[in-house]
Amino acid sequence: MGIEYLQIMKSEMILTGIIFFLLFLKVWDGIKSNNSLLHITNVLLFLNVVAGLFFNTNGELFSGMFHTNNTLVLEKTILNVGTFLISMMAFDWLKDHKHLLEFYILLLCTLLGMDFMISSGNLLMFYLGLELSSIPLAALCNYDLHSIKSSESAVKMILSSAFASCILLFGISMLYGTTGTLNFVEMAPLLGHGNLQTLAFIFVFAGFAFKLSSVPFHLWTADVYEGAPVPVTAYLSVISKASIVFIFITALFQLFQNYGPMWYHMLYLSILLTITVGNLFAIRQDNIKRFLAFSSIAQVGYILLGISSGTIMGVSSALFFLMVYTFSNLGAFGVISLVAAKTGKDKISDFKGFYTHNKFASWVMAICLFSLAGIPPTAGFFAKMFLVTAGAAKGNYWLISIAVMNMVISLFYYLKVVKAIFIDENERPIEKLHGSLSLKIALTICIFGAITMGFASGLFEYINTITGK
Amino acid sequence: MLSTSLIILIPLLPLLTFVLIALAGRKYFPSLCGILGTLSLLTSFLLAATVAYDYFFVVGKVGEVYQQIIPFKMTWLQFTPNVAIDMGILLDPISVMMLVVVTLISLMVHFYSLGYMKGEERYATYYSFLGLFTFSMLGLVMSSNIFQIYIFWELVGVSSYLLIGYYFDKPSAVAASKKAFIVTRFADLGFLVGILVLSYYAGTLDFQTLITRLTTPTDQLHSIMAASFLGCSALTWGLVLVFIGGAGKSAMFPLHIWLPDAMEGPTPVSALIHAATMVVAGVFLVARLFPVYSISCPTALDIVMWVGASSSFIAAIIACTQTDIKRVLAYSTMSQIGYMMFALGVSRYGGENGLGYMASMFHLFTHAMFKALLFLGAGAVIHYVHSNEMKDMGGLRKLMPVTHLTFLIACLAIAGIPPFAGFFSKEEILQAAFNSNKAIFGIAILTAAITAFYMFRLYFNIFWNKEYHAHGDSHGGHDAHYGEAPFTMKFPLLFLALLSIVAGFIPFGKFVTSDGKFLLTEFHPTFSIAPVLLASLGIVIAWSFYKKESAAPQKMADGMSGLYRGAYHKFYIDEIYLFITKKVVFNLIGRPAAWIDRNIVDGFMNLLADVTGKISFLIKGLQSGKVQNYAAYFFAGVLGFVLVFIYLWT
Amino acid sequence: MINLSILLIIPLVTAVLVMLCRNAAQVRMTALLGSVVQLGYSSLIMFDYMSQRAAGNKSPMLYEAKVSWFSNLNIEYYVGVDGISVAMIMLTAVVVMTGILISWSVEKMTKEFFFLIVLLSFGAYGFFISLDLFTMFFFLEVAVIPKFLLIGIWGSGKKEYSAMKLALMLMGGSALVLIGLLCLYFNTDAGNGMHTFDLMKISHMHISIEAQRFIFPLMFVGFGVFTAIFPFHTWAPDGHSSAPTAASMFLAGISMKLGGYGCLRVAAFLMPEAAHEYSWIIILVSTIAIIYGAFATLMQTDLKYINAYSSVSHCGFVIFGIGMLTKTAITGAVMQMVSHGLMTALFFAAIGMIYERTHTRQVAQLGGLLKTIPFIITVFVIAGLCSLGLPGLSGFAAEMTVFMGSWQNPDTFYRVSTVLACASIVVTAVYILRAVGSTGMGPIKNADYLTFKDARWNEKLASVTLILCILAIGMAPFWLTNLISPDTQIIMDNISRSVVGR
Amino acid sequence: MNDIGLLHFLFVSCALFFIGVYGFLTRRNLITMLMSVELILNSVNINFVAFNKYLYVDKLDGLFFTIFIITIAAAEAAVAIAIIINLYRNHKTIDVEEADSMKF
Repeated sequence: MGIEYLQIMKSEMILTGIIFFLLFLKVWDGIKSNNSLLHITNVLLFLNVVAGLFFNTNGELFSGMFHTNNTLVLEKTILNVGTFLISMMAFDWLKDHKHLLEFYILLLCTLLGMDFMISSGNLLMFYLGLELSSIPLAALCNYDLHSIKSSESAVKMILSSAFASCILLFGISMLYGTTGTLNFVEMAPLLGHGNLQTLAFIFVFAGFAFKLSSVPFHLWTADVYEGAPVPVTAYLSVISKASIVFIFITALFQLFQNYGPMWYHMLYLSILLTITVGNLFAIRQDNIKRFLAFSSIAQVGYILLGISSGTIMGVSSALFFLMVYTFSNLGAFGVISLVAAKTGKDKISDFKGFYTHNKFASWVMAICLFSLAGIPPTAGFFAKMFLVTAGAAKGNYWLISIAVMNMVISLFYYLKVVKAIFIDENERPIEKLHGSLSLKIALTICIFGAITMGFASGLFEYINTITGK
Repeated sequence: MLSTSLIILIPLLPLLTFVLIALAGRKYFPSLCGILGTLSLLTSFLLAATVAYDYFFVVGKVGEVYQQIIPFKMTWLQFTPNVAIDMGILLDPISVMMLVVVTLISLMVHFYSLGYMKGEERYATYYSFLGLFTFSMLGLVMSSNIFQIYIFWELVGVSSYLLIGYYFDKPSAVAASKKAFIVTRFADLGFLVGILVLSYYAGTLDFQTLITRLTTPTDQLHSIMAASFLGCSALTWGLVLVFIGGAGKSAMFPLHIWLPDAMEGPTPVSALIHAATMVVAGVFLVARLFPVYSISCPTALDIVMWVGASSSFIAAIIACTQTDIKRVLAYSTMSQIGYMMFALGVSRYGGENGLGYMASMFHLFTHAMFKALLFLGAGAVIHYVHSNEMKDMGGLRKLMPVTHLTFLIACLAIAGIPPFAGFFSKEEILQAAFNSNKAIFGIAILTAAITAFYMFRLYFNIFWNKEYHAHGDSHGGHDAHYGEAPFTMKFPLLFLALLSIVAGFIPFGKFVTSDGKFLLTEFHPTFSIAPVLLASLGIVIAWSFYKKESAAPQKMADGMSGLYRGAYHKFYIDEIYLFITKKVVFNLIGRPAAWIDRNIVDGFMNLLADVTGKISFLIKGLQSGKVQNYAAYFFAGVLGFVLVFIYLWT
Repeated sequence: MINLSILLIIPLVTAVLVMLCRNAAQVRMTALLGSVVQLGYSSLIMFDYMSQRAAGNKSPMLYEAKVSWFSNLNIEYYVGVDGISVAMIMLTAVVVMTGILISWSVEKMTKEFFFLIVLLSFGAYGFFISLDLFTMFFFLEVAVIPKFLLIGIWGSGKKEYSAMKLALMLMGGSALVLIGLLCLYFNTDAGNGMHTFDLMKISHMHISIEAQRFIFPLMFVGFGVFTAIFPFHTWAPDGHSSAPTAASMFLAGISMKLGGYGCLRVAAFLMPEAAHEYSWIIILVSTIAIIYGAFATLMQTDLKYINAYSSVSHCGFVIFGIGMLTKTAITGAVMQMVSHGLMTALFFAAIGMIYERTHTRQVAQLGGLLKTIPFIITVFVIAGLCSLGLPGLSGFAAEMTVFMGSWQNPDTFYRVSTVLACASIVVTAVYILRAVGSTGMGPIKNADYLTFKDARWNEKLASVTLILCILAIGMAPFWLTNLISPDTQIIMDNISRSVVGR
Repeated sequence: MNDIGLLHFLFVSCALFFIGVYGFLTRRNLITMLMSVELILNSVNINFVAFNKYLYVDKLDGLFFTIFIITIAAAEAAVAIAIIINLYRNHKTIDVEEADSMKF
């Protein structure tokens, strides 16, 4: 019995363990040097990633409230890897920071919340995970206590997410009222009758859309991303977004399958808006974090495009895209965090002539941006191709055309950054930045992933098979 | 019969010299290039002569008819199973005749240039170009395929371009070469389309097949007659278009404007290209397709006739007023080629009607001799005087007797005074014209008189008129010493002079006729009295005007000032062309095209970008930065979904 | 035995080695070596191909190799060549080698420069050998971004603008291709609900005419953007003029050919009925491109602009030939691709050499250079003569084949447009002679022109190689036609079959 | 008829919901906005309890959910207040209108 619990809730258990260990370190306060603390944490996180790969079983607990299977394990691995990379990148920023353990504790709490959320089989569990993953994030946004932008972004975060979860909850309550259960499996067949349920569904959908930051529920995104510290922004834009996509997929395909045609059209609308608006805003940004925020909004549009097909292919390509996106986006954020930590600059115009002194970083940035733009031979190309292909299966070629044409617009602003880095002259370019070893390792992993994953067809086929089940 | 390989050598030798000199000669043995070129030309001349002998006296004739022999042929570019460009050699009377003419004149010019171009900076290059030209010209005359002729047609064009632009640092020379190439290119367009038309209906590009198919009632002939565009049959179109090509090369009115300017090139080049060989390519082309013209489509032949006649007359008029001796010669060339053209025009296929054809070829032959002689003589004069202008000359007869004598012979020949070569050919042309079309005959005979006048105007102005006194500006003011040219230049003069005397006695009708059969041409003294008298009259007038310096010509010019000015300015044809090209083509087509491209087509692309930018600027208000607005949008979004999916959803 | 994948491996290895090099000299040598090996291997392929055909190997594609890549989407790595692709490969190999030679003196970021060039060639090779539409598209896009960087970093003039414009317009083109690709994919049927990207398979399927009506324009225009089809050609002038010499050579010599090849191999080959329906539009547009490009060239004063616009006009012939849908015309179109690739590369090489010395490309400021740098100007003149279609040089054979083929289309509209296309050769003569005359001839404009050094060994080698290729095609076009005409025959069969079927 | 039924509760909760939304969208004081969030949450709670009481008496999901909501609301409030205080430190105001330095 007990061993079963351990096995099924393995990753959550491990995470909890790490959190408590860090708490203990904090209380004990034995280790003074930040570097060693950071190294310890990174090692722990790495072990967490490794441990996530073994001793996995399928199963469910608490009468279906919590369940796990290969897909979920894969998703959790993605989250773990992402978190690990982020913490590696945060090294230069944290190493002279006073309360770094709190940072990690909060971070891991959110990760734990996400794990619970994505493997939840019950709206209550889902709600708990959601809140656990979003409330500490607001605190994290405010981590640079003395920066005005940071606190402002935190306020925006907490307020709008509170509002959003209120709407979500209201929807959930109505679902409960109309079906009398909170369990996905029991609820699914009872749905699809009457406007009240539709209303509830729309509320819930809006709650998800908010977290996914798909237009018109996206407006918090840019401000929060801009204000938050770079690693937190990275975490927001990659990890939390990915986790929401995962649970969103489960919700749509399991819980709301009766609403199939309806949510297809909802997605249709939001895809159009999301991609277009995201691009249009991204064009005119100069702050690079804000720019990436809008670009990530546009990316979400493509993910939704894949999901909207309602096929296994769509799901698997969405997962694959998220993997690639994790590496590409984190690579870009890694460079930005390096620059921000060393010079405090975060404008695109500051990157002019960046290549002159920082060749490696520039190449990482360029390749990751190309991967985000979907330019071959980077993995982003394949990921985006698969999403679009999956979306085209519905035969809605106008949507596809608009999405594809937007890829050209997006190329424009990605190239704008590349241009700033490689082409533009600058009399005082950013001088050579010496990042920490861990950052370098992280960047190398990212660039490696961003290039090679596309050619690893086995990976994609594996995803396809496990999501098929 | 000569072995095929030797025949191929005739054009190939000049090509080899070209390649050799161009790659190695200019760098390693520049001074020897002249000798090299001359020797190779000598060889190919001898070969050509042998071929001619063999053809005319040994193998050519089968049962009283000269056959077309194709010793060599290879497929060069296959379009469709039965339409292909072949590289071949076609031997028949005209091609063999041209073979001899080209090699001979080219040899003379090579030899002459040894002296004339001595010490030139790009001496070697000059010879390589000469080689290239000779190769292309020989290829042209021996072509067995209408597309092959087009290929070499272009090649002679470009080599003429290179040679005209030989003094490339003289802007006028550059302009002239450009003009020559572009005008002829324009005409070649007609040729090309003509080829397309003919080949499409005839279903072949090969001359023999083409001619047989388009002259005998085959279904190809019917189809091409049936197909009509803008009221004319496709055949007419094809032939006229082809003729346009020929007219361009042969400087027929109104495509003649390039020829006078082409005189910017070195004088021997003018002798070779712009007097004897290349410019008669048009005549050759019409003669090559003569059966088709005469049998299937006389309409086209009439066009040929009128174009020829008008050009010969206009050119003669203009020639009377020019003061640059080379330009005078250029216009006389144009006029003589006009003669050949309308001779073809008045002729018909076969037998007695073929007289014009024969005469035209005959005139082509003799004209090559004496016109080359004239140019080379003029070259000698220019070499001595360092000027092309008549006013710088005069009284040279004592200083350069040989040149004087040969020049006189040539003048007499072109004026058609017996017993010189020009007399015979011209007389036959006139006869042919007389037989078929009186109007043409009138123009022709008038032209003959004018020809005599302006040629002797030239002659007297150079060698008589005033005493020669060297003028200081040119060549450090050498005084009037005995200035005969070196042997290398003298020999060609004498040789050609000899030819221009004897060439007329060749019984041409034996060899070259429209149908290859023997054509007896009897000589009517009574008929030839009138032309000769008119010619002599012209000479006398010239003598009275220009033997001594006198005001008479000036008075005369003022007397008919309008005509004189018109002729002096070449009837403003250049200006018209200039207007069309500069104003119409450049300003009305080119400039707008460029403008549209930059501002409309490209502007549209930029507009897309701008519009995108604008939109993104307009909607930036959404991101107001106020969290309550965000929540409001959020709620509005929810309500919007509700509206759409609950109230509008079906 | 030939293995086409080596054509991709060589550039990759070269690129890696280039990145590992220590100094500029090593980089140059490595890049050159790689390109030479590539050229050698390509010619080996060509000769082996010819011998196999001579031996009577009738299979439509040779050296086929097929590896399943993304099985659940039926995406394969599927390569194979026919005569057309072999010709294109040879063209690419030659242009790449000469381009590397020409850019021998690049000092700024040498390593990156050659790396990008090799990457670009990688894309081109892959595009020409791949028979799987997905793979093809992959390589098509691989070849775009290096251009952006090449122009942006090493370019001149308003390079940022040009580079961005080029990248965006080409990407727009490939976006159209992508849409068409997806529609096509979902209109195929590979059994049990699967679809396929396999070009040869699709060529045997019948795509419904409605689908073709929708897909063909997307594909054709999409690829057309690459080959500077009117009115989407405006990236060409700016791009060419701002690009460094080698990049211009690649752009005009290779990249524009990607488009033509795609139009032929994908659009016309897979969607014959639509090709027939839209043929008149294609002819109209390409005729406009030919004439209007030529006239626009008349007005240009910058050598590179002159050549860029003339490329628009010349690539018009490619589209023109394809649109005529007769075997001869299509053969001519392919010949024109090869010929124009070589010719324009030579042209840009010459312009680059002149610019490197005079530091101006304005026709008005040049003059009399034939005295000081005879070799370079001779090269320039030869390129010019080739471009105005002088017999004996490649341009003539190609254009004449196009004309002859077009004239076989017995319809007044096509006839008239053919005549117009022919008329462009006159205009070509005008602007070419203008450029040549005022650059090489006339009096020397500027005293310090007298101090110029003539071409260096690398420049000489590059120019001579290109000239030899041009002559080889111009003197003996039959070997090229023999190489490609069987395969144009196959394409024509597909087209005529389907039309008879209708 | 005049005994209190489900609809009454739902009406109350609905009203509460909209009052909360209205407050959230209009009040400029951050604390007040937080309070209106609490109002919405309470409307949700009422929903849950009412549904549970009237429709699904045999199970207690609704009640549990309510309890959890209350707890989380507390936590949320705590964090929010902390953040607001920090904002006050930096901005010297808790007027939401002031917190718009990042926009467009």
